[in-house]
Amino acid sequence: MKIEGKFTMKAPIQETWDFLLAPGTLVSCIPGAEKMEAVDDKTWEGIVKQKVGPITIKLNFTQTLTELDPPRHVKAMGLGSAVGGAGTFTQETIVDIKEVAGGEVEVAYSSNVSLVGRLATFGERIMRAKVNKIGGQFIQNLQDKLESELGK
Amino acid sequence: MINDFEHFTPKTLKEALALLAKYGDDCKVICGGQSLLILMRQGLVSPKYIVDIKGISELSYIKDDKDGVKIGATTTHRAVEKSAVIKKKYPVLAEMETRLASVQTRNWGTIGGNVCHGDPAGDPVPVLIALNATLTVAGARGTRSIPVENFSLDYFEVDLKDGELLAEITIPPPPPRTGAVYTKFNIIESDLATVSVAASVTLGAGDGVCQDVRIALGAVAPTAIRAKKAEKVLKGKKITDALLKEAGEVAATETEPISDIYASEEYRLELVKALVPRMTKEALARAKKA
Amino acid sequence: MSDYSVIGKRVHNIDGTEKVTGSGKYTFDVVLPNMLYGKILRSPHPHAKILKIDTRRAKRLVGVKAVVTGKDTLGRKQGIWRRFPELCDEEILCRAKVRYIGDAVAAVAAIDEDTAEEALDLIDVEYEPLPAVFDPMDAIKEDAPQIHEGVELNININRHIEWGDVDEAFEKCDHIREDKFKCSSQAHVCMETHDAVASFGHNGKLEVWTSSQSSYYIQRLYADMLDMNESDIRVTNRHTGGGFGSKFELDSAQFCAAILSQKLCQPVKIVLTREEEFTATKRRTPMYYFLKLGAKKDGTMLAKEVRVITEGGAYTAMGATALYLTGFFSSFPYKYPNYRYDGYRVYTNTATTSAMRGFGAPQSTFVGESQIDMMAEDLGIDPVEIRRKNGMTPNYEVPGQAFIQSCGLHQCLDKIEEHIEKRGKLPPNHGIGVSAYGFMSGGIFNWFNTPYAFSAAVVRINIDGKVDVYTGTCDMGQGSNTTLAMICAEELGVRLEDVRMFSGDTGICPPDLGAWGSRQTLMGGNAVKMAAAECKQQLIEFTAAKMGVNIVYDLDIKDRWVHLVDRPERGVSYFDIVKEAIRGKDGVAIMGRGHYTPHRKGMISPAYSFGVQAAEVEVDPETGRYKLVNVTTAHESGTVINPVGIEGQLEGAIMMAGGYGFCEDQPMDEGKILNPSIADYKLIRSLDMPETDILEIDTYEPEGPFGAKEAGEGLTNPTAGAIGNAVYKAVGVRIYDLPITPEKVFKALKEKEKQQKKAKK
Amino acid sequence: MSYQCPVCNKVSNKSALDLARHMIGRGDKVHRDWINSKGFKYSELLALQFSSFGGEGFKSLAEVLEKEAKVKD
Amino acid sequence: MKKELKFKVNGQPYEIFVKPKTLLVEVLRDLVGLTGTKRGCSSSSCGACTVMLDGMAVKSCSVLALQANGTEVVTVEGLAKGNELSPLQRAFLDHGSYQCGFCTPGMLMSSTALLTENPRPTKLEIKEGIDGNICRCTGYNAIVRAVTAVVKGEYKEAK
Repeated sequence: MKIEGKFTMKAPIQETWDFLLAPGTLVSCIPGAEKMEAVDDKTWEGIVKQKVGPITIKLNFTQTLTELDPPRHVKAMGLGSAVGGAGTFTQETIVDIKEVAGGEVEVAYSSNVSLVGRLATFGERIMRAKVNKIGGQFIQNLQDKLESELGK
Repeated sequence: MINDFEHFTPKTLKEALALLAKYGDDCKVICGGQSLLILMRQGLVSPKYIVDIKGISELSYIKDDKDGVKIGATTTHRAVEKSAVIKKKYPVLAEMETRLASVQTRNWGTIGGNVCHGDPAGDPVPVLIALNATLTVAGARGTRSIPVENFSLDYFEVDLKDGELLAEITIPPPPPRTGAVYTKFNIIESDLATVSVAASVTLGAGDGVCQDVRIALGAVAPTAIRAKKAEKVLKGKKITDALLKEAGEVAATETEPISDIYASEEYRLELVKALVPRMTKEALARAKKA
Repeated sequence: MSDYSVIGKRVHNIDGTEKVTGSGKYTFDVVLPNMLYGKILRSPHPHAKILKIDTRRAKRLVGVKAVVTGKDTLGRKQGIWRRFPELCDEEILCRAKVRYIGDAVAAVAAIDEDTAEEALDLIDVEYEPLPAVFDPMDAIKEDAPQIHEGVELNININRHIEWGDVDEAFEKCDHIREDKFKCSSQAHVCMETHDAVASFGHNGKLEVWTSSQSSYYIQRLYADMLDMNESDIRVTNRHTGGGFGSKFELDSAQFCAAILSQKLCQPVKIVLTREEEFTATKRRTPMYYFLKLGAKKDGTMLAKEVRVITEGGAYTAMGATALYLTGFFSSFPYKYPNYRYDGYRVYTNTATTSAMRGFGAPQSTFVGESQIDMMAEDLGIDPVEIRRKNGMTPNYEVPGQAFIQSCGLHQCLDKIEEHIEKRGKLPPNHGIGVSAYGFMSGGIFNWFNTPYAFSAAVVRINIDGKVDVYTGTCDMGQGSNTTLAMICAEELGVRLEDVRMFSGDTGICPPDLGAWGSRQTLMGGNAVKMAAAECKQQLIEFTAAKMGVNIVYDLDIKDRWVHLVDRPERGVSYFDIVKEAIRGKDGVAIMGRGHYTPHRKGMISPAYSFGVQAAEVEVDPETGRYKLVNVTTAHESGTVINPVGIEGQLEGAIMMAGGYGFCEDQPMDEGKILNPSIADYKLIRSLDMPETDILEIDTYEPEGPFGAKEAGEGLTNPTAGAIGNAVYKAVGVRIYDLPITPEKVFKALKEKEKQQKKAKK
Repeated sequence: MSYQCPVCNKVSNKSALDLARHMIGRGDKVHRDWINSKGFKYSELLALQFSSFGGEGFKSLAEVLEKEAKVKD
Repeated sequence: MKKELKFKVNGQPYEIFVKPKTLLVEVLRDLVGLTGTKRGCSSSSCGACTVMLDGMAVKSCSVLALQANGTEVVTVEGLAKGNELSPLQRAFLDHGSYQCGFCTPGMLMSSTALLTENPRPTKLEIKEGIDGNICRCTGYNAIVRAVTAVVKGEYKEAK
């Protein structure tokens, strides 16, 4: 399940990049993230909690920056395995930044979320809707953060 | 595999609320369990405590009084389906029940459980919205009322706070010259809805003008929704085919359907456009006869 | 013909009372002393290397008795196409690599199912995910990941069938059509999931109870995989809760239960969950079909060329047969003078596709019958007429392939034409679609490499005159035990209640290839008939001697009465003769042996059945939703042995084949089946089931027992095509890919509207 | 006139084209290797066959077999 | 942890201690030992586990065993009176309303419950009554014919 889009905002590219890469920015955008801690400068670990109605899923979550091409391109891989073995959750996020006219930057993102295991096979209807929502929320959080910090 | 849990069988609403207050997040309420047990078997829900309200007889009733008909939350689907009062006053509700899952599920499952499950494709909620029903929620600090259309919040999430229980569904007496209908579109007859539509039309005395209309849609948004803009198209007017078509188009703009293995987003929109006029027209025909 | 005393009568299935009282024991119900329960850990990845499996945590769980992985096996690869070692490609418990989501990697035996399931979560498997490919059209590209080592373009098998000169014939055609179709997958959805109770004893012998369609195959495949003697393995098939093609290959439940039991010398029971049943057992083969059909103006079809690329999934299984049969049945039931077929089965990282009721023919019939209707329309010919013009007739030879003796296709066409005429003018948005089909009565080619006869039976008459039939055939619900008992009773001249069946138990029954390919009635039936005849001969010889009858008289037995054919009142009781004959033979029960292997019957099958089906639908043009109103079938299956059984086969086939046309599908995302539960996998229920009418046509098949041939799978072939044609007749849109969902109909209607508007401008 | 498979000695008494079908159809390593040794690419012949009507994939191999596999009766 | 379950199965009283998570079908099959009741799915979809609980058809895989406390359960084993099959059982035999037989106990319980509740159902009502049960073999029509025959009085109740 892939979510793509882009937005533009008024900010210098280097600042945008620095903020994006600042410890914790990306992980803090993951909906339901709790206690995310840096393992090294590219890896964070913690717990992500998700709720779909009566189902509460607790994931041991690791996020790693796998591709870095400052100040334009970053790829982050998130891997979560459900506590209790109900399945795993992967999220691949790519953010590309480029400068456009008028001191603005365009932030293009794509986020591909997939579920493996029991979580995935249970109720396609519920999970698909929910996963789409999580992906959308992640991007929304990112955009909000960037805009509130930099786009003033 | 279902995890072990502790099982409580309160005999009164009060006892049940006390248990809920005590165990909070760690407990789940079961009644018919037709939805919850499936989740528990998958290991997706594993509560430590289960408060089983199936045995609370004070919550199982269908009463007809001046405020309308009151249905206790633990009333089974089958009891609703067979109730003479409901067949007479709200035939649409009984008709909806006959198409809800299977006889076995209706015999054990309850209307309250269904409403609280918050499935956007569930059958009762759109009908209850069209009938302008109100829910009574009981909590440790007393009860509160909430219109059914505001009760569902998100996929499988409803407006029940910790320690609260759905106690009763109240359906107001239908105004004269009112007709209501429900249909669900699906591939297999008894299946969950791909799209569902409930409509209720009230005609003004003598003039054939649509005095009130309520249109509710299921499975096209995170919750069952009321298509208020579409209602506006029709309200206060003499309903024509052209207006109905417009209402269908408008209703489609009020939805946010998803694509899944049963139908694409676009197809769901087309179904709304086709079914809203069709069902509203049927409701109108019923209103004329009423 | 009507002087049969058992055949053709409406009887209760001989296991009927067990089934209506719930006392019949299925493998699912088997409980043995000291028995453990097993569960299987499966790959969540469509394609990955297994780097490491750590079972230590699982083994420490209280209640867990054993955990096994591929390392505990001999590492052999199984396949049912045993003649071709390169096609035996499935390890069952994978050692180095997994090839689809659901491939087994480990198995646990524990004191109960819950503990075993809990232990699965404690097995740590380290995978290295590999690039995966899911669509056969992608898998045959040069740069696609290779699923099996050394298999170029992931092409598992290719098949070619050709006769006449196709290229030359096309040049003579007045009209040529080229069309593309796509056929979907389908799950068997047997009500009893795959299960097995395996008990390996300290004596080195393995006993297995399992839900299966061929005990002999399972026994032989076990012997291969476990390196044991066939005779040290006893496979018993009790009541089987449905098969439909899914239960005659060695499956993960059977194999893992045996491996675990070998390790522990304790019985182990494994029952697959419904989810495993959907994701980790085999399924119907999805196919891409490219068809070229050429005809003269008058509707005579001169040439057909067919190309097929099938989604094989991870392993070969019976896919090779499906590939061959879809190619052969693409020519059915018509007399194409020139025909060419090229079929490719392609490995993909999806669940393996294999045998399912109809075995490639429902696909070829859907596409072929859709295209013939289009051809008929192009040429302005009635659909029934074009089929009549080209349809097969008795004693027709499919050039170089097969010889068809009995064939009632033309009578079926007449009956269906009558039915359509009788229906008269249809209400708006109704349409009737026609579809014709043929099917085989058991296959001939011995890819399994069995040295045994294809079917064998032993009949024994006990002192009380009761008859025991021992046969390796398997009754999976289709009623073969009843049919075979009726054949035995008729041949021997006793009543049905005198016959007791022992079937599907390799410990006591002679080998039989089992219940697949519609072979039981003809092949199993011939073997039983021969064995019964041998018994009868002994009784008649004894009676002739005892009565001292004139040598010119013939004797026969009917309804327990041994008598002179020409003077039926002169005779003796069958029971008395049996008693005396056994006494006269020094106390040895009367025994007869029978066997059947087809000879000189071409490459495909000894006999073929035919039929024509008409489906009526009602379409809602505003939504595309349609209802199956009525399905009427004219069919012939030779002499009808068991009429109740045939009705059941026919109506059941409509449920399954109608589902294939209407709603059944296995959509996937990255190799993951998205609807692995009965809640999400849509199949026809009672409210969706159309009215069904049966028009029986009388034929007689010289090769079959009492003139009988198949009536099980062929009936699954026509329905999807008939539905497609009916939708077209109703609202004028053609759907090229299965299933024909309302959404597809709706979109096609919109497209048609758009085209019409454009044309007006 | 008959033709004999240079790999497994199967005899076709129809035509070189028929033998080409056999060789490509059998498709195991030994048959593949022989085909490849004649300057073909086995997978290309297959691709030709499944990508178009007309049996083109067999024809070029048949030409070679016409010369190399003919057996005089 | 275990709690007491007191109920009657086919007229016979039972007192059994079960874990709260135990499903009714598990008690019937594993503890009472009545294996006629089958299981075919884990999503309340197939109906193979249908039994009658206080006269109503329910899916015993979707009822907690403890919820059956104080009730009377009838399974397929309870349909025949001694040696005499029930009218529906006989009608199923005559009409070939079963093939593999795995869904048959559930089908019989659904149709028995239907006729208990409504002795004169229409054809549509019969179809509705068994719509919660999947049969992969027969195509349902033979089952509908059998129930119809009982409705028409072709099979008398055994005394």
